Amino acid sequence: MSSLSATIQEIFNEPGCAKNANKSDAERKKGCTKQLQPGGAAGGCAFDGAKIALQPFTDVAHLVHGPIACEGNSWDNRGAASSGASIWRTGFTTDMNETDIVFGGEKRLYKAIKEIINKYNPPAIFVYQTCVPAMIGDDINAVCKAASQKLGKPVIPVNSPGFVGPKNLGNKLAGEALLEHVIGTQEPDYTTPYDINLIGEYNLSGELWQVKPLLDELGIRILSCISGDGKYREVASSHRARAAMMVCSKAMINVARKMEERYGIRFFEGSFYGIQDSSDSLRQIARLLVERGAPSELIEHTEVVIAREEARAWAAIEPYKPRFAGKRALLITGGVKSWSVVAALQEAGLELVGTSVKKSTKEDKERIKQLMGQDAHMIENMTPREIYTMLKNAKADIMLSGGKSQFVALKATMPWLDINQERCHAYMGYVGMVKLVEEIDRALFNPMWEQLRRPVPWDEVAKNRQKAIAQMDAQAAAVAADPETTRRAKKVCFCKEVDLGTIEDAIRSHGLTSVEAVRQHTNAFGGCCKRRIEDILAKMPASSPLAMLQAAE
Amino acid sequence: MSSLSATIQEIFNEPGCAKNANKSDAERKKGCTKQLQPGGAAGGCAFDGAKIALQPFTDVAHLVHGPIACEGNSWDNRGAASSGASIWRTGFTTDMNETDIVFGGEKRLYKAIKEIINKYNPPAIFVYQTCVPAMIGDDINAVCKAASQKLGKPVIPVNSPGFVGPKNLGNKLAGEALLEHVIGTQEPDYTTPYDINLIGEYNLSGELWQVKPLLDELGIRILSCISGDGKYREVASSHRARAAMMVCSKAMINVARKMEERYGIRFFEGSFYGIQDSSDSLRQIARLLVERGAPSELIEHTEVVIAREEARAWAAIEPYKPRFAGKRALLITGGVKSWSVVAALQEAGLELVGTSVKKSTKEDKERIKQLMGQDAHMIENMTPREIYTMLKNAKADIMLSGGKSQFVALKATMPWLDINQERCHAYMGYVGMVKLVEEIDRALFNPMWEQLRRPVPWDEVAKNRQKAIAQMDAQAAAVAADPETTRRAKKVCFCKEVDLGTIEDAIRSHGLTSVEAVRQHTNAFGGCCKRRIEDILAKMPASSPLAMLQAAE
Amino acid sequence: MAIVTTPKKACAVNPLKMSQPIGGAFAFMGLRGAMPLLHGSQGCTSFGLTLFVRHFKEAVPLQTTAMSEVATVLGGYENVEQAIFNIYNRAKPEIIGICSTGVTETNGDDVDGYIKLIREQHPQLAKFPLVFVSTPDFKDAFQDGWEKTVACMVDVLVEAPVGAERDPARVNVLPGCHLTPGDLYELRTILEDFGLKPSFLPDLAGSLDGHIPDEFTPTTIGGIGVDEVAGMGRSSWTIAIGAQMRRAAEAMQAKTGVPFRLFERLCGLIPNDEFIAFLSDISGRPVPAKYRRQRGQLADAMLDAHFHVGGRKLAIGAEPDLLFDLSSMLHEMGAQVTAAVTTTQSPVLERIGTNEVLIGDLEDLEELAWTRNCDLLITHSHGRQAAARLKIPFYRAGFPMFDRIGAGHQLSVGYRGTRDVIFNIANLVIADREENHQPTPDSWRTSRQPLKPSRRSFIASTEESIA
Amino acid sequence: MAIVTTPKKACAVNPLKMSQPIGGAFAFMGLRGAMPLLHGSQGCTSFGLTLFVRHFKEAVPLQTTAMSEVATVLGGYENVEQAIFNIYNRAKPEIIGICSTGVTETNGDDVDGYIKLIREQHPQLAKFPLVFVSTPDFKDAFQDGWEKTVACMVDVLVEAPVGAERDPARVNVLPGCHLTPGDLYELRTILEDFGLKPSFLPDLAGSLDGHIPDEFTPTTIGGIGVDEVAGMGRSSWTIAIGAQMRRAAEAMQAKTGVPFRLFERLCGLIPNDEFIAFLSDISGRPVPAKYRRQRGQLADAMLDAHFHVGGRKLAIGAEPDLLFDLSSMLHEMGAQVTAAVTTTQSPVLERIGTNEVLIGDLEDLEELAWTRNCDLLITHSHGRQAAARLKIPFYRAGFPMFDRIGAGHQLSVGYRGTRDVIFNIANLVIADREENHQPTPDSWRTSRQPLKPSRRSFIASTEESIA
Repeated sequence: MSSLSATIQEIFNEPGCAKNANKSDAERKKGCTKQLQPGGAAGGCAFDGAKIALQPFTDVAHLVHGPIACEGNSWDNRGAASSGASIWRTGFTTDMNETDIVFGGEKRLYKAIKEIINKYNPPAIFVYQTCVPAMIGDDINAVCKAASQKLGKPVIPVNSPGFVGPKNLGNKLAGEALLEHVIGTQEPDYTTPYDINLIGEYNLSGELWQVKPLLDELGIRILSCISGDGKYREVASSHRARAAMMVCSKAMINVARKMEERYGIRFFEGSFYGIQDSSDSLRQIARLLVERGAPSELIEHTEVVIAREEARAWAAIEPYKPRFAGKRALLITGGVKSWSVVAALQEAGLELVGTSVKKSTKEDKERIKQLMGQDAHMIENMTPREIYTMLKNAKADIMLSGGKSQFVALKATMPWLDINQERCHAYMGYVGMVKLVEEIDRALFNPMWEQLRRPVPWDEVAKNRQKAIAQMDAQAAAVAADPETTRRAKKVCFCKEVDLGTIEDAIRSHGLTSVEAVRQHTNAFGGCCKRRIEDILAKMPASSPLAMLQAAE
Repeated sequence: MSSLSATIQEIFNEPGCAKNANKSDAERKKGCTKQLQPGGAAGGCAFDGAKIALQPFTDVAHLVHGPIACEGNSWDNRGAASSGASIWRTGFTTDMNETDIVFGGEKRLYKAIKEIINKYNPPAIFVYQTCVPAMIGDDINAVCKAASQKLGKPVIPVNSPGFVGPKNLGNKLAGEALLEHVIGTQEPDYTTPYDINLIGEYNLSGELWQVKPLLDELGIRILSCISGDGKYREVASSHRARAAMMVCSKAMINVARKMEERYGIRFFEGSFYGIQDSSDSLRQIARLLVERGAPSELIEHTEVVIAREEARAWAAIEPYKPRFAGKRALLITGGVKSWSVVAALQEAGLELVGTSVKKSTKEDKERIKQLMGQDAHMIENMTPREIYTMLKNAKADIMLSGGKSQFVALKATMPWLDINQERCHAYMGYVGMVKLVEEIDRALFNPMWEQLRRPVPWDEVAKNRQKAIAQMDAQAAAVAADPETTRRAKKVCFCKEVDLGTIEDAIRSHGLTSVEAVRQHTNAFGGCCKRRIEDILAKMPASSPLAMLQAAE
Repeated sequence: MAIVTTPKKACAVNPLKMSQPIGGAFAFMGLRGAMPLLHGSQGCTSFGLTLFVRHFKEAVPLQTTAMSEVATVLGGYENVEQAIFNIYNRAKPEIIGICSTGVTETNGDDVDGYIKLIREQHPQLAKFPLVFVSTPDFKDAFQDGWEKTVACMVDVLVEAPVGAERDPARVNVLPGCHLTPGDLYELRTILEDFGLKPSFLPDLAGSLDGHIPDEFTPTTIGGIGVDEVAGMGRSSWTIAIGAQMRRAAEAMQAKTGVPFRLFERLCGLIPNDEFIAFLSDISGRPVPAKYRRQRGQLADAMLDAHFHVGGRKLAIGAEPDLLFDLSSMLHEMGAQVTAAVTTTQSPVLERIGTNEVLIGDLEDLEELAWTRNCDLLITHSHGRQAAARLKIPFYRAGFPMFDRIGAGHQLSVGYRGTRDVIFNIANLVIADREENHQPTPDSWRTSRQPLKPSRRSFIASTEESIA
Repeated sequence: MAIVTTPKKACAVNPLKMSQPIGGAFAFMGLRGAMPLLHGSQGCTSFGLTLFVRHFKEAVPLQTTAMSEVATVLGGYENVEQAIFNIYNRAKPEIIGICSTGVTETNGDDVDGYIKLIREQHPQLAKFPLVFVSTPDFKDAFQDGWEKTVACMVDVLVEAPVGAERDPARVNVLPGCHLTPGDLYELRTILEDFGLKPSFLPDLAGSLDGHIPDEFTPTTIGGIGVDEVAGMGRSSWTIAIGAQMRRAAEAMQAKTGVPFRLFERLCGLIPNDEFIAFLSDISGRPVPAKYRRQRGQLADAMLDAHFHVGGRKLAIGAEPDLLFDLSSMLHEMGAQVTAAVTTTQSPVLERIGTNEVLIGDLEDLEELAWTRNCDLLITHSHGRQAAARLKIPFYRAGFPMFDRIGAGHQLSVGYRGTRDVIFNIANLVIADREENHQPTPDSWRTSRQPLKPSRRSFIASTEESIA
């Protein structure tokens, strides 16, 4: 436990974090996340964060040490894509029972590790600590160490029980596990001056592959992606890269900074969302590689590729711009995306009516101001009810957010697009940007919205009927009790709203000749009356000229 | 037309047909099928028969010349299997319209042939004549001849319009088309002493492939199968076979006989349904081939294969025999199957309670008598209603028939198995026989039947209630009109069958203490009463010892 | 919006169309104790019978006058007479419905004349219900046969009301042939929930919903009775469903004065809003809470499904009313109707939300789906070969559906039916994406989609792959 | 018949089981204006929430006491107090339902004591409905959480009837967690057709059927109200569905004297016969014609489907009541229940028509399905990987179903629901046969089926094929 506390304190001191830099020592000690509010919190725990960060390593067995909740309720729920191995999608858990709680779960954990190696023989096993075994004192570091030695296979403890903090802390604790146990433990078969690491890129919906072809074309090799479509051997030998890109997320800034510190791998924070950002990132990669000794032509080649891809993308987006004119988007997401996606949307011609900055740094906010102007609507914390109201009142034409808030938009019958991890489309790089624009267009102009926003037509019908019934009731009260009354009281409609006498009177006294006229004089309105009124009209004596005149009105 | 009539007459004279042999000249002229009865006929027309016989040629385009009904209502409805080509499953039709009827359809037919060759380029096209163009005098022979010459591709007229007769006539007319236009028009690449033809085998559900591996093992080559999984080139060069088997059907006896006549290919009529028949057929093939010059070891080899396969099959069937003891089957099928399947079922230990002989020859009937004994129940013509009654009265445990009559069995909630062309299982040869036994077992012992045969339980409930209500009504009539009566008349059950007073009286006068006792005395029977009667019992004064005694009954 | 075209081909390949006599016979199957009779050679009946049996998995009554070549030359009077007699004596039907075919129409048989003669010659048949419809195979399609036959039933069987009062609760329903027995059940439930008493003409729900009768009967085992049909003139309203039913509805109005309302579609949110509002209007009853709830569920289903259905390029082949109904609903969900093929003319065709509707066959549909990169195929079961070659998801709709079970219970009307269709189609698309469109490192290697050549030789090129 | 076994594995692979706190929270979602609250770290809630959202495609209310490491050490009173307060003030719920988790149970938090203290300290909460259930993660499974929670609701919320008469038409329904909102709608319709007025506890149909509310609300958007629950003691009968509901039904009887009838299954012909007969009995009404018809349709569906379902070797993984229901129905159709895996103990397990039921995981199910040549897999969506590796058709049943839409409307109860399940499964089998089992010239080359080795390395061997 004490080593975990130390690690957490170290993370809170992260010098690479711009947010931290502005804090007092006392503030810094409290950590970089707000205290969670009971009954008002949302979002995952530290364990969740660690798993998100590491599970995209595709050839590793991910073993969760804890009761069934931690893995049983959550496995196979991420959209990362793999180009080969599939064991990362297999759910492994010790599924601790009551006995384990009483006597400790270390033995079960060791046996579980052994079973996995016997049955599946992966190149490594990541073992995730969770709250309950942490509480009862299971020492997963010790178990993993023993298992590694006895079973001759890397078994990596990931010490990130849920209750130590939120998801983003878990991301960093996952990074610490890599730094301590994995990175630098193996050597690559060969190296090139074009080797880079991508840090914090999870290859959701395969989006990495929207960019990788361009890197391939430039001869740039992804030595290791941490962790999208990654392999254990790659991350273990990632310390030989020449440069690194921290992709669109501060989630693993500790990894990037410490690798720079330890191995001299310079990094930059960049994004592949949007055309400009993609170009900037490619340029930075080329620049860093050239600085570390890659031939300087790389920069020119990169510019050629950028020029070609930008031209293509702009051409593809062009037709949409007039369609998007005046369309307003609301962006509810976190961190870097709060500005990188803003830029992307603006490139497509959309107006941004607001972007959430809940998890954004001061630096992030500066960039938003640059993009959206000084009076940018930066949303600190908006409740679902507020978002719903905003959309219901049509203050925005589309919302882009993560999956959990989608129903706020949909129930307000407003277009919504998933830009977080559960989406099924990939939006990275130039092709991804074009795809995003296509999807926004599809969402905005779906003819469905118009139908869903129409009022229910029966409500109108019902209102009319209420009025009619009220008047009928008043008339009915006047009816006395002789045979003619009975005859006359006979209901004409199935809906029982109009009686024969009322209609006969109306016809007689006003000399009516048409159904329409009868309706006006009796408030009979319905469909079923029509035929029957015609019958009555037919039986009544011919009307006076005055009546004819009236009917012609 | 005159040439068609001549062909039909020739078919009626078929000397290979055992049935024909026993007829007078006059009878023979009337043809080999009963006159169809308006309003009482079933089954396909001659066109249908021709298509059934030829469509299994898989690389041929089958073009139907006629209005939409003939092809539009019927295409892609056969279960023949192909090992390669798929164009046989494509529906081609001239879809004649009113203009064609007025001006003749020959031009459209020619253009259609040309379109097919341009688009699909099959090795041959079979053109089927139908009633309407036959009536208006479209000469498909002439069009096909012209098309063959101009387009350089065999275009074969199949002159078998629906109204000339039933399906079996169509089979033979199809055979005539092959004899006249196809067989002998090409030469095989090579021949062997082991080349045979199979005639009248359509490879339904791929059943030919249940036997072919055995032929392969014996070195016997199917030079041409007419027509299952057949190719145009194979049938065109089929005149070089050394022997032929007419498979389980007299449908194309004219083909077998004329090929013997013209090319000296001896044939026998055999069946691959059932173990004994499969063995017999293999022996006959071997014998005929050896007679035509194949090495005589073939006979020994064949016996070895037969012994092995029979042993395997009997071993597989053995466990079912005790399960089938006393189980009775009803077989409704036609022709050769009326005995070949009988033998197969008897091999499996089933008792046959009847077999239809509607389309069977005298010879067929003789074989049935041999198999089933002199008093075999040979069903000449059974109406669906009679079959239904027979099954409903459980005179049989399972019916085997073609698809159209299945619902007669199913609606009588009796097991049924498809043994005609639409089935999805293959039952040929030794493995097919085992499969048939498995399927019969599965059908017979499906636990579903027991459930479906149970009476609807609510009918029982309803009957009880009727009784109860009648008695209640009688009691209710006695109720007078004072306040206590009103209180007492209050219904105790939701079902409104028992009133409070009745129950109170019963409790008081008989000193009842249990719900069961109250029920016995009041005919209150229902579920909902129970709780309420308990409440009443609780409120009533304690009962006398006599009552206690009664309650204990 | 759409232009209706007919391709100039001499050869129809993989027909979408079926013949109108069996469409007519189908309508007769919705009458109780009916025996439909095709006046033609026995193959005409046999093919139709097989088609119905394979679709419904039910015994289906359908007879033939069994015209031989000779009879064709001499004229069919004797065959018609014998057929009616044999059926009348053996099957003891309540009605016989006769449709002509290509053979007997080419011959010019005057069946109406025959019937008159038969009635004269056989007094026991003088009042026996016999309905004849002229339905030559060489004109029109299945839907037309149904349309004409129902109109004929109205003309022949419905009595002009004399004196009797109209029943305000009674409503006639004239359903198009694109509605399943399941659809008719759903409509009955909805109407009854408004307190209305519907008479369906024809009522396939009563005869072909797949139930188990207590007794064997060679005729239809349910449906609307001839007596009930006769009294339809006393209804207050006629509801016609599908443009094909206008003719029958007009016939009903002309004969009995019952006004009608035509609903061209009942799959989709707005069409059902109109339908429910109409029912509330004519019944004078408020809409039951159930339907408000179902409406909400449909709206929610649309929201969930639009991510998957929106933008899909749809190839659809169906008879006009079904084509109009399904393609409009999917168009309204954001799908693009990229290829549309139908069987016969109809006024609704030009209102389909696409550029062009072809009166053609499944070869046309396949070719268009291929060249235009469609990613969803909707048509009847005969489309299965095309779907396999195109390697796109296949939603079976329409008649026949012989390669799946439960065809009679497929539901597409009402809020609930629309919801089910939407879920089913969206789930097909989702399954297809999972199975066939997972991204790979090469998915975006080139961002340009290859243009597909016309598919002249598509069958040859797939010979190997489809055994 | 079946022996229930638990494999001796240290490591669960591909869990079938989910935790009982979310099963408990799920039950609270069937109350109107409810906010379920998990007493644990925020991840416990977050995972559960995601699971429900992905299944229902709905906003789902679920809160957390957000226990930190420090709070865990000190005890959770403050967190529970704050959570209740925050929810009470912000979401304005009608009830808060609290389930404990592994963390707080390990710690031994006395939540019942906390609640007492909170009520004392805050008079405004003195009568506010708060229900607590103890549901440690390290025991039992999802179904158990539901079972305990509903029993708890009865104990806490139902009032013992004082003096007031029983309403003969009113009926309590206690549905197991294996029933969908669609199932509950169907049951309501059936009960109402007998003139009965059902109260469902819980009523997910009101909250999670996927409808669109007029207003935004952070709590459940429907379900049974606390007031209605309080009055359940005045019903004449309680109908419990699924063996898991016996506990709640007994609690109801003990507290109010309302007798109960337990229906262990409602998928299948005979179970529904009994159900309908019971309803006819307690309502005193004859069975409406509609159900006679539906029964016939089901019988007919069974006939049509038995050709395809009969003899299939079934691998099924589900919680006990769903496992019992579906496997019994399919067993009665002639399928062989060849591999059966479940999550927790239940008295129904030994009555499943198979030799052995395993309390295990999807690895066990996959291994058994592989070695025993199963040809149909039934389990929740997590089975999708196994189905792809096994290359056999996959029918999704149970919770969660996150990779298809419309999960909440999947119907399996009643004659109609059974019919739909049967059609869907049979059609899956048919499609599989067409796509993967067409005969070839080599199909019968050797008639012996190869024995499959145990599947120790099945994942490795399919690494390449599944990207």
